[in-house]
Amino acid sequence: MDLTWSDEDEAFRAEARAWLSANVPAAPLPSGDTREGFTAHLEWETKLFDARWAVVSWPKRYGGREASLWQWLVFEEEYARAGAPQRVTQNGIFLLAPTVFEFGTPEQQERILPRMAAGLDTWAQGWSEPGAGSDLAGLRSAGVRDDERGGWRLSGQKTWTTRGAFCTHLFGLFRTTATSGPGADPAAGRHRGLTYFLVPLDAPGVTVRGFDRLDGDEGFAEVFLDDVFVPDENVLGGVGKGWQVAMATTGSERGLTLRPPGRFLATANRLVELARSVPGGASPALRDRVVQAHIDARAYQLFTLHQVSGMLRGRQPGPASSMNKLFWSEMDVRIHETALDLLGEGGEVDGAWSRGFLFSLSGPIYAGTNEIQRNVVAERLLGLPRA
Amino acid sequence: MDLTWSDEDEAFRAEARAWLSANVPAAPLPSGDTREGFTAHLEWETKLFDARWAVVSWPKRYGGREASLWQWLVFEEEYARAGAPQRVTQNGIFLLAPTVFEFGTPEQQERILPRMAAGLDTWAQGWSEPGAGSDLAGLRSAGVRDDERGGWRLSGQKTWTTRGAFCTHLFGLFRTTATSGPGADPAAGRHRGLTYFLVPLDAPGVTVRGFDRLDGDEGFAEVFLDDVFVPDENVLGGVGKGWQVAMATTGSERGLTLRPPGRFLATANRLVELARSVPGGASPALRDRVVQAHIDARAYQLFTLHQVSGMLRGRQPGPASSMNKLFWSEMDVRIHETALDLLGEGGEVDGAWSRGFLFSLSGPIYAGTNEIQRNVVAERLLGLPRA
Amino acid sequence: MDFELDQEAVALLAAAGAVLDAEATPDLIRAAWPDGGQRLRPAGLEQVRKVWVTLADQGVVGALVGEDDGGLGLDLGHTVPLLERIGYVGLPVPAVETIVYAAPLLAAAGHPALPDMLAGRALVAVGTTTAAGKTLVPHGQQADLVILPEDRASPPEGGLRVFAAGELAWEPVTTVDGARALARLAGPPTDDAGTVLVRGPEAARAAADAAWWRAALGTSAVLVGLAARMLSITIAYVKQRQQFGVPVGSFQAIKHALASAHIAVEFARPAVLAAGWEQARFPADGLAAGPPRATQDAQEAQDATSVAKVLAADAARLAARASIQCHGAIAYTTEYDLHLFAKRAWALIPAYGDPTWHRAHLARGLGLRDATAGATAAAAPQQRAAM
Amino acid sequence: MDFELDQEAVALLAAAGAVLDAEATPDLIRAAWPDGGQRLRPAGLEQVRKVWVTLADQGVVGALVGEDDGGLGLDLGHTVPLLERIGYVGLPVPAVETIVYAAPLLAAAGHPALPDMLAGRALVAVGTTTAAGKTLVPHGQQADLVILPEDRASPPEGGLRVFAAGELAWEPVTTVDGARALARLAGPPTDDAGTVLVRGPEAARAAADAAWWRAALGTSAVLVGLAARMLSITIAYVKQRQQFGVPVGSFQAIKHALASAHIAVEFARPAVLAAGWEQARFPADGLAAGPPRATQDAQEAQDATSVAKVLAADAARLAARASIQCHGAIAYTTEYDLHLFAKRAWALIPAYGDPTWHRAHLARGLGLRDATAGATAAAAPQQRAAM
Repeated sequence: MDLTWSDEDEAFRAEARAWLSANVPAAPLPSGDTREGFTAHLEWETKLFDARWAVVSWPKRYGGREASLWQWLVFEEEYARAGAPQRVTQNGIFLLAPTVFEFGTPEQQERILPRMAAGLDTWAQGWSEPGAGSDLAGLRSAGVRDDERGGWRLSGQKTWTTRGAFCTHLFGLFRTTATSGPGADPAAGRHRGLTYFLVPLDAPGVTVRGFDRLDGDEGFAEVFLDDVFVPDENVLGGVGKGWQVAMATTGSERGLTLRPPGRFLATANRLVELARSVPGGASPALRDRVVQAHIDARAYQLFTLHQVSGMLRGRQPGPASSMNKLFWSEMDVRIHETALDLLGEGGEVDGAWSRGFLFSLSGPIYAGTNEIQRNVVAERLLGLPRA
Repeated sequence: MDLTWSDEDEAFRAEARAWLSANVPAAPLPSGDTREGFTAHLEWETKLFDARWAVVSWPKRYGGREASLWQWLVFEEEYARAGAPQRVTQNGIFLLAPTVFEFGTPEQQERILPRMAAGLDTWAQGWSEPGAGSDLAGLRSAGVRDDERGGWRLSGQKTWTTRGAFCTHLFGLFRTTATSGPGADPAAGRHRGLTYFLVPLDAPGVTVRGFDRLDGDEGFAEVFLDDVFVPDENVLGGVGKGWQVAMATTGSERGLTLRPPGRFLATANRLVELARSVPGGASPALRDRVVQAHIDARAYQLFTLHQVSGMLRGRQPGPASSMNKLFWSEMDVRIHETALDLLGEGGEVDGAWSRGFLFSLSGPIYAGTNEIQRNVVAERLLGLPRA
Repeated sequence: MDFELDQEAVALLAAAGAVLDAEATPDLIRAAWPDGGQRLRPAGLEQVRKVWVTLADQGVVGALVGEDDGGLGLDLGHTVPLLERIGYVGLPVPAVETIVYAAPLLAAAGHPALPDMLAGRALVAVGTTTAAGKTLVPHGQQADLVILPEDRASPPEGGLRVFAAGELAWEPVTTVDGARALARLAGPPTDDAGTVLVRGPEAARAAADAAWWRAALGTSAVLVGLAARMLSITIAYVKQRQQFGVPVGSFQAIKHALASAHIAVEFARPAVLAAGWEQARFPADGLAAGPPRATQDAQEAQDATSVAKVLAADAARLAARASIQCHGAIAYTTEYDLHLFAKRAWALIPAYGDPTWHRAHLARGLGLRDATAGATAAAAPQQRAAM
Repeated sequence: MDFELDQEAVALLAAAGAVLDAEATPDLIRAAWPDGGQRLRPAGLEQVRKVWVTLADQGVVGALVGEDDGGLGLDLGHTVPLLERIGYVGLPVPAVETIVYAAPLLAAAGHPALPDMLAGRALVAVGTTTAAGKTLVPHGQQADLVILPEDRASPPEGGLRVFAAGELAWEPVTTVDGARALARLAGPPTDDAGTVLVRGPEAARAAADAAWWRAALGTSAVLVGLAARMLSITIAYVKQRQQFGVPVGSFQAIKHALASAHIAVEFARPAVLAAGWEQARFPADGLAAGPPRATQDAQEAQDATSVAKVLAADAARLAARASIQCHGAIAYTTEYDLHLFAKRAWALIPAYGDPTWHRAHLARGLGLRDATAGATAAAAPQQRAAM
C-alpha cells in the first residue's frame, strides 16, 4: 500500500497543470449545451487535442499519450481543479470509444477514433425512447435488412439525446429481430434481437428537434429516423449482439470513466470557499454540511483509488460500479443543495451554483436511475432475490 | 377555527394536573416489562382507577368519565408531562377495548370491560406467530370446533406477545376454517376463516415462555397453545369474522389511541432540557436537531388536533392513520438518537434515554412495519397501483 | 379547540378557487416567463394581470383590509387556504407581497394607491437584502409599487416608504424561475422618492417586522400548495407511465418516496393553518403608535410561524426532489410542466427566512445556546471528544 | 499509488482471522455479558481471555511493538484489516485499547508488564471523561491495567501513568452493551499510584494525543467490521424469511435500505485504510522528548482519521438501523444475535470523538468559522433572513 503518487505521475501532473494553467480560458465559455457554446467548446476541444490532452489514455496514433489509469485520474483531477470547460465530446470519448476499442473492427477503429479524438465527429447517445427509459429492453426503434444495398434501414424515435441538436453522429440500439407480429422470432426475447448502430445525423431521413432542459439549455434532442439507410460497416459488434455491446458501454458510463473523483473534490473545495466567504460566517448547521461535502468527496476519491488498484490487478468492478454512480450522483445533489442554502435568497439568481444544482438533479436519473442501481447492488452484490 | 381549549377542557386539565402532581410516584417505578415492575405498575393502575383516571373516555359505569376526545388528549398530555408511569394495561384498554365496544355482546362488555379498567384482568395481544409478522393472513394457529362442550379447542404458537409472561388473558386470531388439506374450504381465502378469540392464560394447555427484549427486559413472551378449550362466549365478533374484527383493532392501534401527541411533546421538552444542560452548550449541529425535535412534536400535535376535529365531524381517518404511525415512530427514533448524541460517551450507560432509544426502534416495526404503512399510504391515499 | 376552517376562509377560497382553477393554468405561468433573450414579454404579463384583476373582483387583494377601506376585513388565518391554492396553481404574481405584506400597510396609511391595488391594477413587490449585500426585488420587473424594508430607517425623518416602480433604478436579473421577474436595485432611492407608509424608525421597524412575519406565513402556505401540486402531477404520471411492463407507480421505491413526501406535506398543512390562526389572534402588527411590545403571545405566534415555515419549506424541497426523481428524464425538460412548480418552490424556500434561520430563531426561544467556538478549539482531543 | 494491502497486513489477518473465525463466536460475546443481576461472570470472562491468549500467540497484541521488544514491528496501517475483523466477530475485549493505544506506550517506556501484555495475559482499558464530568472506563471491569489520559498532568511531576486495576477505586456501571464491562472511577488515583509511562506534562499530552488518534482510527476499523457483520446477518435473514409468500429480501424497500447501508460501509473501508496508512507514514507519536511539532503531514493524518471516523460511525449507525428494521420483530429480542453487534456499534460511535466532534475538527482545518451568536440575535428579521 502506497498512497503517494510516483515521480512519473507527479511529473505528468506538473505538465498537465502547467498546460492547463496557461490555456484554460479565463472567462467561462457559454454553456456547451447551447448551439453557440457548443461551437466555442469545440474550439477548446481542438486545442486540447493539438496538445495531446484530449484522450490521454488512448494510443498515441489516435492522439493519446498511452497514459495509465492513474495518470488519467491525475489528469482529470487537474482538469477539474483548473475549472476547465466541460467536455462536449464526452459521450463519444467515454461511452462510445470504450465499446469501439472492445468490439470494433480495426477498420472501424481507424475510421472512428481519430476523428472523435480531434472533435471532427461528435457523438450523441441514442439510448432512450419515449416508451423506454430505464427499461432498455423495451426499445421499439427498428432496423430492416436491405440486402441490395448491403445495410439496414432504420426507423423510430430516440429522445433525451444529450447535445443531439449539435452533434454529427448518433450511436444507439435498434431492434433487428421482431419478437411479435408477422415473421416474429418469439424466442428472441426482449433483450435479444437488438443491434448497435452508428448513424450519421446528416443521413437522409433523419430529423433532429432540440428541446430545453431544466437548466434552460437546449441540451436535449429528439431524433426521428424515417427509413434511414446505414451500411453494414456501421454495425458495431455484430447483428443481434446490441444488448451485450450496450451493456459493456453502460458499465463504462456508470463506472470510473465518466465520474473521476477530481470533479467532486473541486466542487467540494469550491463549496468550502463559498462557506468561507459568507459574511459573518456560515450558519453552524450549514457548516457541518459543508464539512460533510468534503468528507464525501474524499470518500469517493479513496473508494475510486481502491477500485483502480483492483482493476490494475485484473479485478473488474462489474456491478460495483453501480455503487460509484449512486454515491457520486447523490453527493453531487447534496453539495449543490448546501451551496444554495449558503447563498440563501441569492441562490435563485442564475449562476454556476444554481445551474450546477439543476444539472446535479439529472445525476440520479440518467445512466440508469438510482432505483435501478440500488436493485443492481442488492441483487448482484448482496445476492437478494429478484422480485 | 379556534385553537384554544374551552373553559370546560381547561378545568378538566387543571383537575388532572392537580391529581397527577399529587399522586405520580416521585421515583420512577421499575420497568413494567419485568415481573417485579409489572406488579408495581398494577398498583399504580389501581390508584388511577380508584380516582377514575384509568379510562377517562369510557362510560361511567365501567369506571370512566365519559370524557370527550379533546379531554382524552388533554389527559394524555398531562399524563406525559407529569412523567407518570407507562400503562401496562394499555394493550387491553387501547387495542382490545375498542373492539369489545364495537363488536362485543352486552354480556361480553359487562364481563370484560370493568375488570380490564380496574386492572383485575390484564390483556396481552396475540397477533404475531413465528411465520407471520406483518403478514397477518399467514397465521397458522387454529381452532377446532367442540360441539359437545360448546366451544373451541385452540392449538398453535403466538410470539412477540408484549408482557405476555405477566398478563392474565390473551386476545388473538386463530384459523377456524382450513384453507388446504382434508376438509379444506379453498374459497375461504387466506383472510377468511379467521376468528377472534379471548383466551385465559391459566387455561389448561397454555404454556407461556418469557424472553428478553433488546432493552434487557423480559417484555416478550411466546405463548404455546395445546388443545386449549375456550367456550363460545369467548369468541368476539362472530366465527370467521376475525379478520374484519382485527382490522378494526389494528386501525385503533395505529391511529390516535395509542400515540397521543402529549407523549412526544414531553419527550421533545426533555430533549431541550438535556441540550440546555450540556456544559458549554450543545454542539451547533446538534442544536438544530434538538430544534427539529421540537418542530416535529408540534407538527404531530397539530396534525392530530386537525384529525380529531375531522373525526368529531364524522370524518374517520381510515388509512390516514398510517401517516400518524409513520410520523411518530420515525420522530421518536430521531429524538432519542439526538439525545444519545448529546450524551456522547455517557450515552451507553443504562438510563432513561438509552432505554428509550432501544424502545423507539420497535416503533417502526410493530403494529405494521413502516414499509407496510408506506404501501398503505401510497396505495390507499395516493391511489398508486398495487404491484 | 376546533381546526375546522371558518366560513370566511371557505368562502374566500371558493370564490377565488373557481377563478384560479379556470384561469391560472401552466400556460399562464409560461406567459410570465421571459423569452429566449431573457426579456419578459409584455403580452404575457398582460395576460397574467387580467387574471389578477378577476381575482381582485372576488375581493382577494383586500382580504386583510378592513371593510371600511374597501376590503373584506378578514384575518390572516382566513387567507391560508387561498394562498395555498395560489401556490398550487403557481400563479406568477407577487400575491403574498401584495395581499399579505403590503395591503394592510397601505390601508393603515390611507395610501392613495389603495383603490388601484384592491382593484387588481397595482402589484406590489418587496425587496430583500442578500448575504452578499445586494438588494433583490422578486417580481420587481412586474410590480407597480415597491417596498424596501431595509430602507425604513434611512430617509432623513426615518420611516417605511413605498415607491412607484419608476422611481427606482434597477436592472433585470436572470433567475432559475423565470416567472419571478427578479430585479436588482442599482442604487439607493433618493431621499425624496416614494411616499411614507409609517413614520419614525421604531414604528417603521415594527411595522416592517410584522409584515415580514405575515409574509413568512403566507410563503409557507404557498409552499404547501406548490408541494401538493408537484405530488399531484407526479402521482398522475407514475400511474400511467409504464416501465418493465408495469406502471412505475407500482414499484415500492416510487411508492415509498411519494408516501414520504405526501406525509411531509400533510404534516406541514395544519402547522401553517395554526400559525395563521395564531398571528391573527395575536397580531404583532406594530401599526399602532409608540414602540411595540413583544408580548408572550406575539412571540408564540412568531414561533408558530417558524415551525410552519420549516415544515413547509422542507416538505416542498422533499416533494420537488421526489417528484423529479420519480418522473425520470421527462422531469428534466422544460416542455413538461413540473419544473414550473419546482423552481418556484426552490425560490421560496429561502424567502422570508430559510429553514436554518427559523430553526435558529426557535433555538433562541427554547433557550438553546451554541457551544462557544473558543472552548472547543482549546480542549485536548480526549476532553473535546466528550463535548 | 497502490491500495493493495501489504503482505504484512494480509499475513496478520490470516493468522488472527483463523482464530477469530473459530473461537470468537456470538456465544463468546454472550459469555462476556453479565448475568441477570448485572454481575460479570468469571467463567465467561475466563473463556474470553483464553481466546485472547490464542490471538496473542499469533503476535496480534504486539503488532505495533518493535521486534526487539517482542512484537511484530508492524505499522498502524497493517492492523486495520485485523481490527475490522475483530469488529466483525464482535470480540468482547479492549482490543483497540490494548493493541493500538497502550502497547506502543508500554514498549516505549520499557514497562515491566509488557511481556504479560504481549502474551495476552494483561488487558488494558483506557478511561474517558464524559460531558457530565464522569470518568468512564470501558472494559474497566475486565482489564488488568488502566490508563487515564485526563490524569496525565495531575501527578506532582506531571506525566502519563498506567495503573494496575486494583490501584483504582471504581464501581461497575450497567450499559446497553453488557460486554463493555464499563466501570466508573469512584475517585482520583493517589499521587503515588501507578507507574509513569511518559514524564512531563508536555510529552505526556503529546503521547496521549497520539495514542488517542491511533485509537480513533482503530475504533473506525472496528465499526466498519461491526457494520459489515450486521449487514451480513441481515442479508442472510431476508433471503430466507418469508412474508406474503415471498422472501422479504425480494421487496424493493428492503433491497434499497440494505443497498444504501452496504454502500456506506464500502465507502468507509478505503477511508479507514487510507487513514491508517497516513498515520503510519506520519506518526504524531509524541514519544520523542521535547515538545511535539504538529507538522503539516501529521495534521493531514489527523484529518484523514477524522474523515474515516465520521464515515465509519455513520455507516455503522445506518447499518444498525437498516438491519433492525429489515429484520422486523426478531431483531428486538436478545435471543437473536444481531443486538450483540448493534449495541457495540452504538457504544463505539461516540468513542474517540463522535462524528460531530470530528466534523468540527475538520471544519477548523478547512478554515470554516461559525456565525457568531451575537450577530445573529441582533439582526432584524429581514436582515437575519439573509444570513
